[in-house]
Amino acid sequence: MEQAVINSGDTAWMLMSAGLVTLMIPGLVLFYGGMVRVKSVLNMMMMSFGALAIVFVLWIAYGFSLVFGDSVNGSGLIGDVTQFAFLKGLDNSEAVIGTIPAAVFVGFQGMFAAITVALISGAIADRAKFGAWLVFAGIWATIVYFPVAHWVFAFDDFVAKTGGWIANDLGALDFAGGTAVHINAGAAGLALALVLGKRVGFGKMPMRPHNLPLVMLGAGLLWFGWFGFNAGSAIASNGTAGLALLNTIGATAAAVLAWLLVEKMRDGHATSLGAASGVVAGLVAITPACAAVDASGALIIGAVSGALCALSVGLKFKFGFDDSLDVVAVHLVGGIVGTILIGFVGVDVGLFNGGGTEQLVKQAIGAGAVLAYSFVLSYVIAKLVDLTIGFRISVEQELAGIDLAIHAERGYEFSDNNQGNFLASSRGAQE
Amino acid sequence: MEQAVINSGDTAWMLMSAGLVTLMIPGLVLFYGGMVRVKSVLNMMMMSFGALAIVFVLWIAYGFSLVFGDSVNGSGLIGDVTQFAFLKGLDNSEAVIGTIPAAVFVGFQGMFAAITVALISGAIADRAKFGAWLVFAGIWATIVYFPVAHWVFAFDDFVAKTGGWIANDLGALDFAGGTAVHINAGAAGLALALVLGKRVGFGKMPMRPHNLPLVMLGAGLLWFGWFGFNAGSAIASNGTAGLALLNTIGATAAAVLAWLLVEKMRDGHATSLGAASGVVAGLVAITPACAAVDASGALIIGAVSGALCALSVGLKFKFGFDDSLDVVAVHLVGGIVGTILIGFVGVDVGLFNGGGTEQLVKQAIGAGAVLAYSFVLSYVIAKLVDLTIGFRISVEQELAGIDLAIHAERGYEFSDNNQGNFLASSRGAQE
Amino acid sequence: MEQAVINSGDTAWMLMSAGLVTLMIPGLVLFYGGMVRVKSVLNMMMMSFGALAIVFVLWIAYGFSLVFGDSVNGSGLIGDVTQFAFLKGLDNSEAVIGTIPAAVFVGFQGMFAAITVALISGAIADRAKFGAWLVFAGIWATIVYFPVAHWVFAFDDFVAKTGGWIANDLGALDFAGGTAVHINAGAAGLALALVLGKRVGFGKMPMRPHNLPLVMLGAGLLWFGWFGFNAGSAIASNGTAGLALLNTIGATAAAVLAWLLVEKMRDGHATSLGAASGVVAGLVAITPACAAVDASGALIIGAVSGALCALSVGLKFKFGFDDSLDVVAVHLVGGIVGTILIGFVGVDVGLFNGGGTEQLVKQAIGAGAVLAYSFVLSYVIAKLVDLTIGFRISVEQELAGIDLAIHAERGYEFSDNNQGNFLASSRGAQE
Amino acid sequence: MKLITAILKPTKLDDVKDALHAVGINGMTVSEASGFGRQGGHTEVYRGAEYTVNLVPKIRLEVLVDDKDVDSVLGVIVKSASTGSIGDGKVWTTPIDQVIRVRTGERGPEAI
Amino acid sequence: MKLITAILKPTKLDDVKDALHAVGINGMTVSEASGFGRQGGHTEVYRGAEYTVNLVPKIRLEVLVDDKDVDSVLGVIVKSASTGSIGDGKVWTTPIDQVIRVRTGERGPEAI
Amino acid sequence: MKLITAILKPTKLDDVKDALHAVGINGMTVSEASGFGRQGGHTEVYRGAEYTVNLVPKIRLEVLVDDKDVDSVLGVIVKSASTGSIGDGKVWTTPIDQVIRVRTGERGPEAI
Ligand SMILES: Nc1ncnc2c1ncn2[C@@H]1O[C@H](COP(=O)(O)OP(=O)(O)O)[C@@H](O)[C@H]1O
Ligand SMILES: Nc1ncnc2c1ncn2[C@@H]1O[C@H](COP(=O)(O)OP(=O)(O)O)[C@@H](O)[C@H]1O
Ligand SMILES: Nc1ncnc2c1ncn2[C@@H]1O[C@H](COP(=O)(O)OP(=O)(O)O)[C@@H](O)[C@H]1O
Repeated sequence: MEQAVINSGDTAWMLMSAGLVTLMIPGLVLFYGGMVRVKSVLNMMMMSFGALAIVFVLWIAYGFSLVFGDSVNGSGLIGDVTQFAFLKGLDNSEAVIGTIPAAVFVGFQGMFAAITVALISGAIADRAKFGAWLVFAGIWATIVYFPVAHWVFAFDDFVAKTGGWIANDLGALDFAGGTAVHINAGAAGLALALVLGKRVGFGKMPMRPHNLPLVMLGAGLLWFGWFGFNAGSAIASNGTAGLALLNTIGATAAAVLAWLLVEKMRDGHATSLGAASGVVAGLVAITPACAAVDASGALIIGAVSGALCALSVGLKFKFGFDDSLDVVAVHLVGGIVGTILIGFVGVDVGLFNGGGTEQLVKQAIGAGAVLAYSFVLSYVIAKLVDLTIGFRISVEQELAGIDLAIHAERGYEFSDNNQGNFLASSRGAQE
Repeated sequence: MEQAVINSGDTAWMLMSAGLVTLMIPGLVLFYGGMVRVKSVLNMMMMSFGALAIVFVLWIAYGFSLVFGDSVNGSGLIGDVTQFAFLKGLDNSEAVIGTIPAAVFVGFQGMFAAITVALISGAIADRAKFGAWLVFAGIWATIVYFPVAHWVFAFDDFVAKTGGWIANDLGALDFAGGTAVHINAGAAGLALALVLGKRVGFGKMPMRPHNLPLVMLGAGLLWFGWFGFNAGSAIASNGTAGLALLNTIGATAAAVLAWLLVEKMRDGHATSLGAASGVVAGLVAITPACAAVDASGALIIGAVSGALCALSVGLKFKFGFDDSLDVVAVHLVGGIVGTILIGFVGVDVGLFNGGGTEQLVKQAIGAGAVLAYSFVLSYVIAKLVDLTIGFRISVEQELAGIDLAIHAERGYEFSDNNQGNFLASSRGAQE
Repeated sequence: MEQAVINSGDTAWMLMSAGLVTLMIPGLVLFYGGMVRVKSVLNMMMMSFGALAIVFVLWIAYGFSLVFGDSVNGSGLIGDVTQFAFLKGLDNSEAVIGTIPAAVFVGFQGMFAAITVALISGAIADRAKFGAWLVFAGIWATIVYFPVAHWVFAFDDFVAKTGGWIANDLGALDFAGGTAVHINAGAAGLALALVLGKRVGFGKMPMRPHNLPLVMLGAGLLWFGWFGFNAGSAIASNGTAGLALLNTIGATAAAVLAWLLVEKMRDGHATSLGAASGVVAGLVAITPACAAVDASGALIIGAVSGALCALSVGLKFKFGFDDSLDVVAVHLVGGIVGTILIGFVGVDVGLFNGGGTEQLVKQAIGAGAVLAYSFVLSYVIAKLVDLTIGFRISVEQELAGIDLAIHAERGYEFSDNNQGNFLASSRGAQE
Repeated sequence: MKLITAILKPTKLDDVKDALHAVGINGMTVSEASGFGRQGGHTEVYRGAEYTVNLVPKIRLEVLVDDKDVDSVLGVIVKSASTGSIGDGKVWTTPIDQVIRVRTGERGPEAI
Repeated sequence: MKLITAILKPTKLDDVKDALHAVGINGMTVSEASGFGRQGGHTEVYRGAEYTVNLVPKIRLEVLVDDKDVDSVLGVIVKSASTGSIGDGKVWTTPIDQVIRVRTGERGPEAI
Repeated sequence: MKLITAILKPTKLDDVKDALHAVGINGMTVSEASGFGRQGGHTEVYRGAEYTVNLVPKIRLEVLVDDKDVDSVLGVIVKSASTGSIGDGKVWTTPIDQVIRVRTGERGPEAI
């Protein structure tokens, strides 16, 4: 890390981007929380808040170091855990990375880790023990996310001298995390859905979203936060950030139209859940590509992703895995669409855009490697958690509702009538 | 467009402003969605999301060019549609407009178009065919918004050599869109309300808001987003942006107090819907004026707008047009108040502030021109849509609720009891 | 105030910070509004919106001057009320404070005043006359907040030549308002809870939150807005802001874990209300300390605050004061924790960090002075309001619900069945 | 005295209320329900999957009436609630032993 | 056996529940309703427009009781629910043929 | 004719519905309620304070049946609703004088 000079404009944008990426957690919490049944909304929300809390503490302790420390033996596989343990040398107002304060870079990247873990929780709505989820989140961040983020996000000579193999050796393009975040979380979601099994009633009851206005708001907040995610990945306030921002709007607009069109043709009506899902499908697909394509390319990526993700939501019924909130159909499929389409429409490098097939092959290798690594490791971790402390709540708890069973709360108390009566004045006071 | 140098500070603020303006869509979605009855909340939200999606795609295709291309024949009426078609030359990381990346300017201004269209939908809650609305949105953006935005926002020698007549020839002041956005949307809303006619039960049933906490949150998000709208219209991170921001708070605070006072005196109680409406009334009125007045001027504009808009919400009952969510009373009235009051309290130019009546006349001409153009064209477009594909759903659909009838969804499922049972495993999977 | 040059990067971040701090009002409105019973949600929200409106108008009129004007007689107690009355000389695009436009600084600091007042309202949920609350808000801002903010935030030679005693003479560290905002609001909340007395049923009925998803979202928005509050308090886009941001995430993550752990051990389950409260407890405690500690220090402050605040929520039952939404347990306790712990873990100055007890003593004096001043004055103001216009609604109104009784509204209308029928077409139209 | 209970389509509540008003009935209790009967539920497609919804929203209306008014009130309800399409609902009557007005303690027909 | 049905003001539910407890009634079912009667609805002004609200929220309370307890329970309910102001509600009794406790299958008075 | 009213655990609604379907009952009305009985409510701890919740959510199911079907329907409901644990609910029957199908105006058993 060079002792360079801070650029106040770059810093302003990155401070804001770190904030925006943090806001994606509440956005996700609404998007997911509104989509489950009323009896699970709080647990759904808690899984994201809990993941954020635990992952960020690990990030400070050793995560940043594993991702951005010098690659162990120059292997490109994992960073040096001791180099920045507890942010040694970075958590003060003088340290600089690139043209911004080191602390801002640490915060920004740390929220990527938190969000990736939180995304996974959509696959296991309504049925996971909260403690087991937190344990899984901590282990998964450590042995899946941190290595993969090193592969993809650690460029040589940026934070440390040597970085990850996908970024530096392979040269696959992934501007903001199509592989490291979305394919990674999508593959893990699939693994978890398989390990935990189906919810009672899956495939028999429709289990419709209990609060679609929250889902719409969640999609809106995610979109807003995603500007930080994508345009912030320029780690500067410049033309690259500007292009990323524009494409993040264009692709999403196209994806919404495509999703709604598929619904209208297939089901006869365009739904609000479709609009919200289209937003996320567009955002996911443009994530790796937002700095590699022009506005027309962004429209294409968005439209393809919107349509393909819309068609994928039925797969879980066909193949019988209960990916409750479509983490696979949206994040895995959308992430692959965006990563691969760079090979077709990427400016200069895409097959349709003056390039050959070279970049396309690199993109496929990058996507495949992350997918395989994540799926296998996630399955193993989840199985181990399940075999030791148990990952799933009991059927009775699931039927009664996980909110009440595990958190002793109901999401809403719209009537004052089922309020109870105090027994003792307070146990808290006696401590 | 000059090949100038990017200023990272200006860029940071404009990246953020583009994000903030995007967030106004979720804000509006809550503000409007919470205000309708429970059976229409999703349709209300979909109208904004749908408008955003369709308008932004058109914006990329030809909208930006119509607004910011060289004025055809130097007429000041409309930009050259070919100049920036599909953002030719702007959608890369090198292009610059002013001191910021071209892509950021494109994204920022594109959201103005989307929001203006979305605002209109408040006038036709509960009763418009979704497809017809999307068609209207696309046509209206093309032949109403794009020309008017050219008139008001295209300054000579900023993006292109020649711009619009209101900005350059007339010299009316409209910093962030009192005419182009609010008077424009308000007049269109009135036209649409007249074409579509009243809802079943209008004037007989009160049709109270179904979710006032969402309305309050929506107003809060709109306020936050409006900082980007107003202070971002400086297209720089400077003193003008700072003044716009301060006035955007001051005017809104005053408008809330004025609206609540009118309610307390007229109805006997100050309502939360009044507080939320006051927020928006203040924001609308300060939009054109935020860089032209001092803090005291902002308080005056806010207070006048809050009071007048509050008194205007009854007009629809008196004159019998079903402007369901008061687009006229808030955006048309508020937009006129702000635009005209510049002629009174504008620093240096206002009648009460050292200026003569000259500016006042210019303001009135600008406001009147946009109002007339928008109302007439909007009425014609809406009528044509109605005569061809039909603009309104059937009475049965309206009674059953547009959400269920058109989108096959209910906003909320707070009870698990009216969930159904699956028949086939999935049709989606068969594709 | 020097006529310095504007730095566009600093300005960009401070424009954004002013926006973020404004967003804390909607965040608070959800956090508080979701926590009350369904019959009081709107009143709870109105108290914050109303406080913002009234306090900001006063801020423009004389508040800024009282806080940032030259200290009267150099006493360090209060600023010169005439110096910047109605923002004389500051509300134009040329005026500069530090390296940013004066207007931005005014807006940013004004929202601190508004938020501090809004925080207090959590102590008197369900039972305060709205008009009396507004009167209290205006008086309290004037004679409690403005002086205390002068003590803490007015540094010599920043805006004016001479500033407040805590900042300049005592030298207690309070980066973003642990004393001036949180201890201040917490002490006032305690005073108000004592003056207004307990709600009907307090200690007998549990009065559980009616909408926990809103509480979670509120906590999320508060967190996001708090980045502006804390990192914005650098009044620049630099390394200090960066460190503040990072610590604002770290402490909050630790506080969530600590709160949930206490709950799990004490009650047997970790709740979503606990997670949301943990977020706020962490944010409060790191506020004074965010630029004075490193990442490990932030984790410690967060964890201690999360645990202590969680243990404090029972105090109100034990001592019998109805601090309805735990303003004391979270803001007073959390504010004290953060302010005092600087004396232990502050880099260079903390007892455990190379410093002696000197800073610790200063911190204790600062905290104690604000606590005492605020509690006594708040109690007196509240008593006077109660004795003159009456502060509390009637028991019947409280039982029926304050929303309906005072604001003539219900938060939600999820059924169309209790809609009424119009009598006259409209009274509003007759004006 | 009898209790008349009617399960109705929610959109017909206003009509029934007005019709009852017109014949001098000025007391009733309304609550929400859902139900199914011959209409059996309907098929919906959502997110590409097909299923039947078998409980559709209904309104339950209860009116206490004097024995002599039963038939006329039944007639008014059936007439004003009917749309002729499936799912229009049911009306039934139950014998009541005693009615008390809480406010006054009056009993029997005067309490209605 | 009889079923006592009471339509009450929501704010009185707690009092009635406690009063019933006190006389040894330890089973009841509660649901939400709205209604109008002699109180006729009230006038509201909202956003400058005036209208009547004619359905006000009520609570429906149901208690199964043995024949011998009917009168005393009725008395307790009326007493504890009354505020003396309009809209206090109604209480009525219906004959019941059979009661079964689901858990045990017990029938008749022991099942209550 | 009789009206069978059942207060059930919400999680058993689907089972009961299916069981009734199986014996040819194709009409019913469902609404939400809460109640307490011998189960008495349970103790909860929240935010460090302990209290009892005495109204727990229940489902109210109503089925109109012909006199001859009463016993078999009662049997089906009790069997399919029972979990053997406290709070399983109650079922009772009320005599009905008249039933009308709104759509057709049919009366009596054919109207069910
Ligand atoms: N046997 C029954 N017992 C109780 N309620 C019934 C019964 N049959 C129908 N209902 C109620 O009446 C409503 C309308 O019944 P349905 O048979 O669909 O209409 P129709 O009588 O017009 O054919 C149902 O939704 C249900 O609430
Ligand atoms: N005839 C009736 N049938 C059914 N419910 C009634 C009837 N009259 C009154 N109610 C119920 O009782 C409630 C109180 O009745 P109301 O006449 O207003 O009170 P009061 O008996 O004190 O004059 C009403 O809101 C309604 O729910
Ligand atoms: N006397 C009663 N009157 C009306 N409803 C009752 C009565 N007793 C019980 N219930 C209803 O039945 C439900 C279950 O009753 P409970 O006594 O707890 O179960 P169990 O019969 O299994 O002991 C209660 O929640 C309540 O809704």
